[in-house]
Amino acid sequence: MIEFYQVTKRYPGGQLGLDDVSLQIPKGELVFLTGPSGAGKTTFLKLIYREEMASEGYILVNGRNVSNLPERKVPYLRRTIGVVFQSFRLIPRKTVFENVSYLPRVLGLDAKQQRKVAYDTLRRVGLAHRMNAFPMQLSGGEQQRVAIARALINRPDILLADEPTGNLDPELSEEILRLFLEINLEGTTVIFATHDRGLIRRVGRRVLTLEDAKLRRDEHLPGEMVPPAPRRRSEPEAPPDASPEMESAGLSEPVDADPIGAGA
Amino acid sequence: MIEFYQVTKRYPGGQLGLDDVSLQIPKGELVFLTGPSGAGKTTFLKLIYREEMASEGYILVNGRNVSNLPERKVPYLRRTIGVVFQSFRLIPRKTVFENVSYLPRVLGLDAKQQRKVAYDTLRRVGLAHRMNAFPMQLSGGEQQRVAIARALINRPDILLADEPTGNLDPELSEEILRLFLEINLEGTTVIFATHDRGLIRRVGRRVLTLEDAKLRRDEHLPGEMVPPAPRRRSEPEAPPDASPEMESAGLSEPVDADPIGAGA
Amino acid sequence: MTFLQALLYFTREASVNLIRGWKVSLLAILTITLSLFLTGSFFLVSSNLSQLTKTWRGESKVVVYFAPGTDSAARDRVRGEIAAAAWSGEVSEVSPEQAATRFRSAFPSLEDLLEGWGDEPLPASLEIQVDWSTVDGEAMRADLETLRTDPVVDMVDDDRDWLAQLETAVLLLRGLALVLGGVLLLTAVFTIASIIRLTAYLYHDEIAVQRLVGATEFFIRGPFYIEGLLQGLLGGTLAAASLALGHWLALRRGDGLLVSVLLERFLVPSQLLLLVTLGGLAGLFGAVASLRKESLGRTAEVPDGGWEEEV
Amino acid sequence: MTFLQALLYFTREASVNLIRGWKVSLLAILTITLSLFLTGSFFLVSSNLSQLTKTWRGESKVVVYFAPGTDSAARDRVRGEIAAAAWSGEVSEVSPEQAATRFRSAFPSLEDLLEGWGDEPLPASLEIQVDWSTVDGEAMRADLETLRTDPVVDMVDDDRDWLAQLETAVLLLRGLALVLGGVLLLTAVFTIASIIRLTAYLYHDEIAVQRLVGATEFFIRGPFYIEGLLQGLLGGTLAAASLALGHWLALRRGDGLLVSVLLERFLVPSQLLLLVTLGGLAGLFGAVASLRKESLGRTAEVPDGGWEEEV
Ligand SMILES: Nc1ncnc2c1ncn2[C@@H]1O[C@H](COP(=O)(O)OP(=O)(O)OP(=O)(O)O)[C@@H](O)[C@H]1O
Ligand SMILES: Nc1ncnc2c1ncn2[C@@H]1O[C@H](COP(=O)(O)OP(=O)(O)OP(=O)(O)O)[C@@H](O)[C@H]1O
Ligand SMILES: [Mg+2]
Ligand SMILES: [Mg+2]
Repeated sequence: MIEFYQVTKRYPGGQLGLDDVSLQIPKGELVFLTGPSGAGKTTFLKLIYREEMASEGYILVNGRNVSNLPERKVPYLRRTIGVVFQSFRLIPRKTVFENVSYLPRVLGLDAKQQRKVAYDTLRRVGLAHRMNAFPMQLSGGEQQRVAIARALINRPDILLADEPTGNLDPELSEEILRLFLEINLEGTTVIFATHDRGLIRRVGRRVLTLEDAKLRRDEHLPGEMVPPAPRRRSEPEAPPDASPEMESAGLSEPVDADPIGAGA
Repeated sequence: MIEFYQVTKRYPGGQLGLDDVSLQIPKGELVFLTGPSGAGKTTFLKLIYREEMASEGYILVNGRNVSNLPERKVPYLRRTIGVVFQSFRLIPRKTVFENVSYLPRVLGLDAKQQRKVAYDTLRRVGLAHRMNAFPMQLSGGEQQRVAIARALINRPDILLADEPTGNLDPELSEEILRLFLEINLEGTTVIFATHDRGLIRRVGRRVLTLEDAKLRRDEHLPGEMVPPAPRRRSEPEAPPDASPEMESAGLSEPVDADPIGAGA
Repeated sequence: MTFLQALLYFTREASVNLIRGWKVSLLAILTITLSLFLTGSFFLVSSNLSQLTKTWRGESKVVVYFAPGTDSAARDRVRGEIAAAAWSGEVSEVSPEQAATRFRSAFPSLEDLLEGWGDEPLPASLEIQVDWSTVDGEAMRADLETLRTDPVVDMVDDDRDWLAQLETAVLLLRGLALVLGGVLLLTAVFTIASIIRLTAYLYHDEIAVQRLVGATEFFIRGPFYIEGLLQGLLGGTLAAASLALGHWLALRRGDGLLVSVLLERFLVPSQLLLLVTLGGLAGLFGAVASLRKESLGRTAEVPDGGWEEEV
Repeated sequence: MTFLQALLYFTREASVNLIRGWKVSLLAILTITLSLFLTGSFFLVSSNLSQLTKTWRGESKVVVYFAPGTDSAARDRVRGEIAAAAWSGEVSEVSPEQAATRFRSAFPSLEDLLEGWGDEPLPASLEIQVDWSTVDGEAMRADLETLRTDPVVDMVDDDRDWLAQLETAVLLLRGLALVLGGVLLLTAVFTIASIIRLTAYLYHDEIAVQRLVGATEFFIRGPFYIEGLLQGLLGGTLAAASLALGHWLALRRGDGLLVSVLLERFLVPSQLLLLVTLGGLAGLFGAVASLRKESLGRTAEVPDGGWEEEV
């Protein structure tokens, strides 16, 4: 449950990021966030995971006021929120695997589990074969998918995706969208900021439209696409396409050959 | 004129960026470059402005072999090429104005001319009012437009745009496309890498499709849109919307109120 | 995760980062090495110098001249009194004959002078070695004053001139050692902290990302602290090694008074250990100082004029 | 663009960068200040010390004792010979009466000794001040040997012991000055270069972008060179100012021999200027060293293991 009460964000310098926005997003919903460049989408998301603080009004996330959350509790808020940043924000000194498995590592998962969960998640975005590359060695779209994998790895309660398909081709965008729908079906609240009206049109759902920092429209659109069935983990899958990374990770159970599980 | 002769690019580590690509792009053409994520689009562009060197084959730009261009001549090649980088690559310590007018400054344009040309170009992407902001203070789409303005400012012979509308809303994307068409009509060769099939469909033109580092298709598509007439600079325009930046820049001639000249 | 596991994790992370960013690390380590090498050389030279002053001090003595004709019982009494004093070292008696012999060898041309004086041309005296480094100056001065009033004592010569000069030299050396040593140490610590802080600036964005994905400060800083510590320890070890090498080379090649006086003995192991520890502590301190929360701006995308500004 | 225009542009860019990145700049400048302050203090103290040794040296003398009964003509001849020698300074004659007076004041208890000797109990002598800093030791030694064979000369006492000790002290100080001064200077230059190089790492991406949009090396490096130069000059100036302040404070507060001996005179303006220049040069050198083309990888997006690797 995410609640905004008359939230205004003024940046130092006077720029308005968000202007008197009030709304509620119930738990488990998938919401699209759209609006022209500079409308305040990123600002809206930043306020939720407290990269920025509201200048006025207050924001509740799962009933907690994030504005007056003490500094040392902020990490725990953020652990429940997966964020796909608009500019990716991968750590250049860490490999794809290390970037993706950073939070599990911090949470104390053992090395084998880390490898497994990182491999699984990377496979879902079609990047398991680039696990040991550094971000700078990836194409723009590949970096974006690493960012997506990192946001998903901890099965967050809330997923904030800021333009997560801006560097992806239509097929991959569709697959990422399906992935988000799946995750949403598993109970995660998803806020999906995007300019891609095609995507929104295909799925339908609730659409928030920001413009000039104000919430202009909050509407429900019908979709063209049938939502996917929830992925069943125990389902028998195709034989693995024998990746060396996977073998070195000590994984031996059957894995999905379909890179992002779109066939589910 | 850009010519590729059996060009292969292998990255250290063995990753194939481009595989045996041969093609010619005549002077003054506008070409779309498309293909799935990781297909080699960015690699293709990097080879032209020599951020990367071909592993095999050779590349001629305006008849010059860029692969064996001596190091100290590379800057002069690059000055004739405007590049919109996929990751923007703005200089964080410099303001929008300074980022955009960097090349004119290096080329020795006097301060007044710099201001004028930077202001003009920023106006064309709708960002004249953010001239004194730093890149980090802009939204993703705004940063992308600064990158576009920087690529255009020197009226380059060749314009390489790597996913220049990935962070823009459909209206702005369309306007940027129009801008590129205009610039193309003024004689600039444009290579426009994009995933946005809608854009391609609207304009038509030649489309290069890369896949798995190989050139899969090289076809001409008919477009839906009528190409814009070349912008006439002397045309009487609407009154300026009195921006303080403009006044401080000492500009007094009438300027276009339409932010990116889409009304032309 | 237990604390030990966390420490293990930090160390692994830190080592990987050290190796991946080896250029920056090398620069940092070498600067640390240089700072500590400088400090170490200084202590090496100054400990040798203080050895030298100790030798000088050891050479000084107090001479008590007896009045002519003092009998051996009185002389023994005085000698006993002196030997009982806390400040006195070895006491030796110079008989009138020995004094004459010395006079002759010091001023051969004046030899005939002595002839005219009869049996005891020069007075007997006591020479007392004084270990100035352990002496209580006040007590000694008082004792000497008492001695001067003794009827059998003719004169007490306590090398005052030479001692004043020595005192000056020692004071100079001590002062230099204190000032320079202090300044050097401060410089080393400050330099190391600056270097580590600069490298932390380099990783500013990385730290911001770690915060944004929900890592606690403990986990973000741990690896950086250990990285600073490791850099400092490596720098200290390198400094100790270069000192040893430099010392060996200087002794092997250099000759003459200078080398032997300045470099005669090397630092003792505990001093070397101190150097390494110092490096480690400075590195750790630098990392801690440079990662103070305020210094790294919690939001990476909102600096006021570039990444290096605080918001 | 003329070279002058370019220089102007570089300076403007460099100043703006210094101010925008003031935290990093401040850190760099302070480290430079510290390095140069250390070097400067060292030269301050060592120049005062060398002044002191000059004074010590000035106090030493050669004494020529005449044989008893030498007449004044012979004494004047010897005196003339000595005065003609290049190594001799002021020459003063000590008559037998003066010698006796001195003896009495030095050894009051032995006064009656002199009584028994008649008219000239002690020989006449010549005391020659020697400026050891300008003396040709070999020539002097030879001259003294000749003097010794002169029939009217009884003995030549050239303070050999005291001089040997002085020589040692001077040698020590010189050696220390050379070694420490050299090491300090090297450290300062290396530290400054490291600092500037680290800041250049910070701007690695910025430099890569400038290359990618078609700037020539001249234009990319100019501002960085000037930035290094400015940082160095600022650091040098701050160091000179802190030295002056420190000196003033020490003289005002501190008392006693130590301060007056170590800090009596301040550096002369040309030395201060040298310090500032040194800072500037080191900063420039650091910038040049750190911007060597190879060190910054021409392509920003293709490092092998993070931005800090070369391709
Ligand atoms: N740190 C900042 N300082 C000042 N102004 C800012 C800052 N961040 C964003 N802004 C301004 O706030 C407004 C909203 O920015 P925001 O990033 O939320 O837009 P957005 O909807 O995400 O746009 P885009 O689609 O281009 O990413 C913009 O005008 C932007 O210039
Ligand atoms: N520096 C590098 N080192 C190693 N491999 C690289 C490097 N840069 C790119 N690659 C690889 O080369 C292939 C092509 O990359 P490129 O960036 O050209 O793709 P792209 O078509 O631009 O993709 P996108 O649409 O995702 O930006 C990718 O598989 C990528 O992982
Ligand atoms: Mg945004
Ligand atoms: Mg690309």
